[in-house]
Amino acid sequence: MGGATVRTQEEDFSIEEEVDALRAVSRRIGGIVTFLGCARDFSEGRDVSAIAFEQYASMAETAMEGLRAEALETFDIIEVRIIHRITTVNAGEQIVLIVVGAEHRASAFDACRWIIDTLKQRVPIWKRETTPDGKIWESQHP
Amino acid sequence: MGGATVRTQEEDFSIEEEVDALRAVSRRIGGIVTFLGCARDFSEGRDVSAIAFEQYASMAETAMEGLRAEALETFDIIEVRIIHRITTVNAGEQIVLIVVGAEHRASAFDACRWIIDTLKQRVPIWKRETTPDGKIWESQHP
Amino acid sequence: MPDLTANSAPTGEITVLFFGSLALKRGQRKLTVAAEAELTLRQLVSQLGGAQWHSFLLAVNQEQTNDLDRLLHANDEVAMMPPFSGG
Amino acid sequence: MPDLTANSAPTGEITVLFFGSLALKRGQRKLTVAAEAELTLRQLVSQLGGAQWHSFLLAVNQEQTNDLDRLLHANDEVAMMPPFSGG
Repeated sequence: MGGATVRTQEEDFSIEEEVDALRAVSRRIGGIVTFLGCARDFSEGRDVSAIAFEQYASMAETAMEGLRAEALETFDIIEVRIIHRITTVNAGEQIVLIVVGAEHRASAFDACRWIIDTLKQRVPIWKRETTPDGKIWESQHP
Repeated sequence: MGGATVRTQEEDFSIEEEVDALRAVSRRIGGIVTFLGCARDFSEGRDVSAIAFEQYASMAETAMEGLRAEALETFDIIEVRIIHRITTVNAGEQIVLIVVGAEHRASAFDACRWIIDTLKQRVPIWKRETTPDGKIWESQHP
Repeated sequence: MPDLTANSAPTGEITVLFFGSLALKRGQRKLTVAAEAELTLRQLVSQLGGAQWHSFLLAVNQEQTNDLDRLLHANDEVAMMPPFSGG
Repeated sequence: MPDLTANSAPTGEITVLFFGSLALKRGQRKLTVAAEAELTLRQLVSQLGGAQWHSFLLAVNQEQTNDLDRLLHANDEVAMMPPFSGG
């Protein structure tokens, strides 16, 4: 159930399975904060019908493991799971999931937010959006 | 699937069903932040085996609807769901779920955190923890 | 319950609800009192022994209030509540 | 690939990977170059036309680096990457 705590994969994931896997780690978890990123159908004024993701796999894995380790060291939290899909997703589909469990909610919120913000800076993943004008590589992501 | 956007109930809820119900509202949702509160088996130095929740039902419903409306007005978000169980939960069981969907993640994080913080101040729900010393009403919750 | 207007007190009743630890302390969850003319929230709380309670919150007709000078009327629902501990 | 020590260059090779829009611009995702003695990351990027790229990130052996004076050795894996856009 749920696979490795940190991973990239083609197939979709289940938020319920990932939260259950996290909760199985400790009964001292009182607050769980998740961030789920989905493909919107509208981006920067253009219609978007699909987003293709590419990764530098060996470096992405190391960077994501590093994110998890740094979060566990920095924040007062108990467990972290990070899943990013590497495939072509259609509008409305799931892309990325961060799950953070802590005794208290404040640390879980802080850590979850830090992880998704930092993932965007450190993990070598790129997206190309399909639009009516053809496929365009997104050059940067806020 | 999922029931009303804001509700109290005895039965357990499914985070996946609630997130799916929220996503069905709009394809412009790009970021979803959830807070899930669970019963810990340890609280303030005492062992806790169960928590019984009581509510002032008519006021709780009004207060929760008010929270949702104020969040939708205050933050740049698209949809909110709030579910609180009113029953006796055992250690490890789910108690409360907040789901917030927005175009961008920052607003979803801000709103989700504000809702759970404010719910604790405004919604007339009380818990009584079962411990080895007998049942004790929790007088305040941080 | 008769359909009374606010000014027709004291012929009606006010419902008082107790929750959580306050219900345990009083040994009851609900009572009714006569809606006497010029009855304030402060007087009602005092009559019910509020001075002994450690800390509590008040609501009138499902809305939280700190206004102890508020006049109560027939058919009002007053709630006496310990600090909330949901979530 | 022979098992070379760092000082045995230029007999080995350095692998260069291109990702995202940089792979599209170059029309290739991977190439190898001879591990010449005293070759720096700056020289490698320059040889590959880095001056024309709008903005890019570099990694050596799966670790991001900004040190353009870093010496490259046989068996190093250099990645030339556009800004990340995951999440």
